[in-house]
Amino acid sequence: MSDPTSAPAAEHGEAFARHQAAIADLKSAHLVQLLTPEGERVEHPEFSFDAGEGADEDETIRGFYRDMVLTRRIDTEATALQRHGELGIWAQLLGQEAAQIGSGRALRPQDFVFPTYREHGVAWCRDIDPLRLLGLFRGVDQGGWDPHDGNFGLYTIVIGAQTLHATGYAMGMQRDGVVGTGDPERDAAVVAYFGDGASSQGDVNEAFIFAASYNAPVVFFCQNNQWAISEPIERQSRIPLYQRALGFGFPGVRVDGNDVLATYAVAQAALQRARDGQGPTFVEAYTYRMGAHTTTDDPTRYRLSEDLETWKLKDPIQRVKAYLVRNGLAGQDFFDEVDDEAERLGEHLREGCRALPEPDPLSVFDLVYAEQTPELAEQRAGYAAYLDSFEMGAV
Amino acid sequence: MSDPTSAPAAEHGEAFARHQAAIADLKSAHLVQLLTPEGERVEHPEFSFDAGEGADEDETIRGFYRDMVLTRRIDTEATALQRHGELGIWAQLLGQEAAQIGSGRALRPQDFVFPTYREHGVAWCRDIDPLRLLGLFRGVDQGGWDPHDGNFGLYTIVIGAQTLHATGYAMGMQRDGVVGTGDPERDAAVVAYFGDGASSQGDVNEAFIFAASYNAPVVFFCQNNQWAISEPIERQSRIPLYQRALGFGFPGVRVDGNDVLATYAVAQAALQRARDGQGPTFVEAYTYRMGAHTTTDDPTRYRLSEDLETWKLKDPIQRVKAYLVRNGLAGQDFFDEVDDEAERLGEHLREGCRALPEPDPLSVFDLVYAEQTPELAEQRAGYAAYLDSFEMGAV
Amino acid sequence: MAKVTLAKALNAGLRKAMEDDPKVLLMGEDVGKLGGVFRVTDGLQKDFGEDRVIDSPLAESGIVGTAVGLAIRGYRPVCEIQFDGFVYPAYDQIVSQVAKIHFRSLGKVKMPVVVRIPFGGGIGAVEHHSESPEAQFAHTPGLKVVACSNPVDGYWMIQQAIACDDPVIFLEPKRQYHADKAELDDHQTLQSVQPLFTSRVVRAGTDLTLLAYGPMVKTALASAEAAAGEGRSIEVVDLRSLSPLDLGPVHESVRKTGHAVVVHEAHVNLGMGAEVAARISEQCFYSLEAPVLRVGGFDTPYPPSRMEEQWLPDLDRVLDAVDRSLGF
Amino acid sequence: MAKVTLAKALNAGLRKAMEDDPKVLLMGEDVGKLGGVFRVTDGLQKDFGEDRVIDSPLAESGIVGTAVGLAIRGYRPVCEIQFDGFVYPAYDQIVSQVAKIHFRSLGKVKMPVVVRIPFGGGIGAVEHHSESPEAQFAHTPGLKVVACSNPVDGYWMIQQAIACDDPVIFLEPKRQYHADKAELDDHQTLQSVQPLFTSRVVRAGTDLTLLAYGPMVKTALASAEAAAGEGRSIEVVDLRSLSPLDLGPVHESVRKTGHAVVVHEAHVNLGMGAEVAARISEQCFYSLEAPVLRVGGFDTPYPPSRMEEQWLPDLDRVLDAVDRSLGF
Ligand SMILES: Cc1ncc(C[n+]2csc(CCOP(=O)(O)OP(=O)(O)O)c2C)c(N)n1
Ligand SMILES: Cc1ncc(C[n+]2csc(CCOP(=O)(O)OP(=O)(O)O)c2C)c(N)n1
Ligand SMILES: [Mg+2]
Ligand SMILES: [Mg+2]
Repeated sequence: MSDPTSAPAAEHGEAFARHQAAIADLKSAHLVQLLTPEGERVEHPEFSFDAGEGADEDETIRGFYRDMVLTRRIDTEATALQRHGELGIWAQLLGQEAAQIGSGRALRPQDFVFPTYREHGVAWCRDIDPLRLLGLFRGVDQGGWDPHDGNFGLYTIVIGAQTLHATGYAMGMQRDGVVGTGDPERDAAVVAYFGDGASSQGDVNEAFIFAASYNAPVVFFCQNNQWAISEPIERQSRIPLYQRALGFGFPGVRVDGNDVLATYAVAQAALQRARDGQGPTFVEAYTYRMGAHTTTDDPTRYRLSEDLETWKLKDPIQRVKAYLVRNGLAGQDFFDEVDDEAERLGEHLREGCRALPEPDPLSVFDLVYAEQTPELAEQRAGYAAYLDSFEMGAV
Repeated sequence: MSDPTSAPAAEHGEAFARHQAAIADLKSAHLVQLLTPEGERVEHPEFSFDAGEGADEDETIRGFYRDMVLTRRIDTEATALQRHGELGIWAQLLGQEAAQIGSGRALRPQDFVFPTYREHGVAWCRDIDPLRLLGLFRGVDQGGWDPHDGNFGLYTIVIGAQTLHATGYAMGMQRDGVVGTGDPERDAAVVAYFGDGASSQGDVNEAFIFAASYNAPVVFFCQNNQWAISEPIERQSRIPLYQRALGFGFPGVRVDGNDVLATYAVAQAALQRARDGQGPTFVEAYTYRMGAHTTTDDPTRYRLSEDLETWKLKDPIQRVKAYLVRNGLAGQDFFDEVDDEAERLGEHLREGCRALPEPDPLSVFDLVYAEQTPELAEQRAGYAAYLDSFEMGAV
Repeated sequence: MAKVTLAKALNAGLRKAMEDDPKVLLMGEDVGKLGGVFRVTDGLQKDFGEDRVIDSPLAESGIVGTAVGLAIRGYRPVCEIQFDGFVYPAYDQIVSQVAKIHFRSLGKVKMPVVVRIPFGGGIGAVEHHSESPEAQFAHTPGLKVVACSNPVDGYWMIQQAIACDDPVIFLEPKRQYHADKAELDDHQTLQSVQPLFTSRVVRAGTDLTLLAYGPMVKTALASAEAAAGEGRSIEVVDLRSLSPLDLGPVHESVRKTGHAVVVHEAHVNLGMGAEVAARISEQCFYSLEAPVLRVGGFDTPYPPSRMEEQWLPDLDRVLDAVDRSLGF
Repeated sequence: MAKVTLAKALNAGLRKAMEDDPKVLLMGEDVGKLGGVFRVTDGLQKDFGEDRVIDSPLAESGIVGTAVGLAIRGYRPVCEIQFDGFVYPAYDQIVSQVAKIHFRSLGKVKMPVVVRIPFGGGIGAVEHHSESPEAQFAHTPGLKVVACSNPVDGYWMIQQAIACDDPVIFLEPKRQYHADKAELDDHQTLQSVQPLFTSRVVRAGTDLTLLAYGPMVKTALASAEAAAGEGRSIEVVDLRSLSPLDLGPVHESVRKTGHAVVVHEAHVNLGMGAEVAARISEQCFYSLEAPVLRVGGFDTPYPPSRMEEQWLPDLDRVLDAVDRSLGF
């Protein structure tokens, strides 16, 4: 089967040639980058890093570093816990720290987040105790934090479903009059996280349509980590993903997802656009899944280790560290302190995980409905009696 | 809620402004037209009408005229039959004759069509007896023609579902080696018809993704008739639909859907591109649903009669007639002959419709499976015995 | 109040719910200017505006998926699915999200979403316009499923469904929309009328218990009337709530009659009748003088409309089952 | 042949089907290089190429929808759904297209599409990875639904399903994939082995009939074994085919035992057990000494994995039902 890029020029009508050219243009990636892998600040004509009014820029960047180190610690700790049988599975974010911390720190309290199952860094920014994340992967609950505290939705596993929830939530914000009022404490936006693979789901494309149609204040934040389990991004799209938005009538931007300054800047701009009432934006954070898909995956079956080596050179944490060191913005004290904090966090996770209370099997009957049904109450009672019969040694 | 087009310029980053500009550019419709509403041939820099090797151009255009008049006759006859209670419902194509005949006549026998429920003109081009269409709307069957005769799929009512079938069928053609061989008798393509409203369905967008990913030989032929029942096109997309394709990485073209020469030329080019192995194309035939959505719809509830008047001036049949007359390519004889033929067709439909055999209620049991199940055979037998009990006067 | 059809009663009920609670929104295809293809939302957009009566893009998963987000934000969306056969593109959002979010969140997020579905056949329509998908929802924990059968129930049940903090699949018998009229009693309140998730004995009898819901209640009542002519006293129960089922009154009835027949338009195989029969058989084992019989749509796709009269359960097929049960 | 697991047996069956018929294609997420998340398609892309073992974009409706088109073109696509809970985005294509096209076309278009679904729980997974959606398919005319329970059946049944000219929903008990091994007998043929749409008595007994399929067959057999220790003789039937149901052997058994218990992981309400109980009650009315009892997943969403052991039917719950039936 032929490849469109290598196909001979169409003979019939320049229109197709024009379109081929347009597509070729789309294929060139305009990557927004503000911090090189070597830790050098660079200018971008359209986006710049702005820590915000009254904020100390160096302090903010040190904060990002800390966030990323601690997020990575959550990830490695959880991975180890899974290896020790304490978790059923774990979805690693290794390599995606900058995409998550950059976008997560660009949020205001009144904004709302709809995550996938891998947004541990964003959860961190929303003050979700990482133990709650472990609870889900340990199987004691399904997350179960209150989305209304911290405005962070539940992890959603069915690929893409949450993008529609995000759009609907954004429609609710419009109806609540918290969009485009000009009041920075009031105006709010929604972020929907999803992956490159998710971009193929009908739901995600419907979310684009609804968001465009209603001009809803939602940022579609796609972490293109190059892989959907074993399938490379080329299976889902032959052109850069951020261009998808154009066909739906709203802007798309590709940002270096391993550059925390750039993801912050782009997410910030997209969020502000949404809060201002200017509608949806698609952000493609171009990054790489440095780990396996989950702890049960074996990437050696489908990808080359060279790729991984290349991406290691673009590590999101190393470049911030290089920047801080090179410019004398942080000394060994600071780095040691962060490492100590990471140690303490690791301990908290290891101990906390094992101490997570085992769920009561009868609780399932109480959580199905807000208004319990007689049927289910009866089923609960029957099961309780059955369990009792064992405890009483009756059987 | 604010409208994106009237929103103040974003302050944060030129990127969004650049994107807004791109979107504004997308909004301008590059409409391919080769025959004006007044019946004048015009040149287009990229597409031209070519009746094909050895074909007489005038003859071909007279053929289009005939096809369109007869198609319209099917439509008005069926509408009348519905009014007389002979059909349960009818989906009118009034105004869309050029889009359907132009694209339908661009097909080769080996191409395959996946229609919606309104492609009566395409069915005509594929030699489906229009009585079979009436059978569906009368409720004696669900079409029931053999898709393998005439390579015309069954009418599909669930919006958008057929676009995936089309893509899969095209994948089958790739595997059969009938794409890009260079042999014009062999190379084949698929056309998926759908409406403007359908463009919002997840399935349709997934079809774009699969087709792009596999570079499948499929033409996505969207008749944008401006309405999805009562909803105007603006509810589905704020930019011209043909631009949707760009975000998926394949070309989109907007053609005057009331211009049979242009739809033929564009469909022909898109089909050839597919047959050549260059992958999918999106064609937006910009037209207007001059009738109601179906015979049960009442468009006065939701649209202005002025719009209809404007579009009447763009009637697809009148402009071809004007062209033929103005250039002396057809005389009164010809037009009379076509009218006579239409009369005879009308009679065929009126008589044939009433004579369509009533279905046998027991037949439903035989059509569920290719390999009948004992369960269903038993259910059939039980029902047959029950029916017999009435005939025997037993109850 | 004047007598109204089911469509008008539902319209009035929706209007009332919207007046009572500004968080109630309607959304769906053509629900605005057109007032829905069955006119159930007629005039509501004019009176409540485009922000509360929302014409959605043509995508059912999108409709239900955005409703989920609106519900998380504190709204009470009422989604209209245009026809039964078009609910399936939204099936994933309904069974994996709407049904599970309360559970997933340990009860912290409520899902007061109503999905209105005109269901059933008998209107001479083409494919996908006459389906009875109730079992496909009732099998899913987390959803509640109800079916109204007459204008008065329609008026109250839709308001109760909207007031319910759980998701409700609300089935409306489309062939009743513009049929029989009934008077609404405005002195009643949501609290004073019969609770939503309950069944109701709609005709008393002693020989056999006939169970139905939605469009088949009318058929069941007509069958009971006809049977009365032959001296048979049939008790008819309108199930109303399909999940949860309220079988208390049914069991009571069957313990009295010893005979039960369930009727629905849905396919018999794994239809509601299967569950009802299984439960009655378990709860009334020693009272049953015959097995619970089921009358339903055949296990074939819904047929072209010229065959639907024969395909759908009707008075004769119900009476045939009554005969078989009583003669067992 | 060496003893193999269910995953390996299915792999061998798929390989055989692909060798025998060049029209057979595999498609799904990660079925290529990775060999599927359960490795059921391991090595097949390497041997049959990317045109026959197709990694699909991440979209289930797209997978099944394109399979429909391939089937119309004359192919026999076998779709893999990665986990049970992810079949719902494809539900519309399955119930409104795959199931109906043969009927719609008056039999002119066949739909030899197989949809493979790893189903059921017990593997310690997160949400959506342990569902039992069989009833949602079995209720739909036009589909055939089967569940294998062991390597030998897996090997033959997958080949028979692929050879069948009707669409088959093929359910694979995922917790058995890498569990017990069995030997495949290569002297048999597709024709000589037991036909696909039939049930099988897997243990003879005289006191009670225990019905199961898929993952619960093992539990049922263990229960029968345990009961034997208490002097109770239980006959176990592996239903294998869920639509059509092959209840002839079951009725025969129940007429002998007078007692029946159905077990499945799916929610009890409207699960397969409802249909089976309703039919047995009707067909064996005078033989039943107790109502047909059902043991299944509770009517709650599938729980977080730390509770699944309690939630899933197990030997104790089956024996409890056996006790209740025999003590009725
Ligand atoms: C509807 C659905 N289908 C399949 C899956 C199984 N699955 C889980 S993650 C995944 C890949 C997702 O890839 P991507 O969207 O790129 O996100 P990433 O995992 O790379 O972060 C798949 C196929 C699922 N969760 N939901
Ligand atoms: C999945 C689905 N949802 C809803 C409908 C009901 N319906 C039939 S036609 C139609 C509008 C279709 O509009 P469009 O795609 O523009 O095609 P047109 O009718 O204008 O040709 C709708 C909503 C349907 N058939 N299928
Ligand atoms: Mg990815
Ligand atoms: Mg339209």
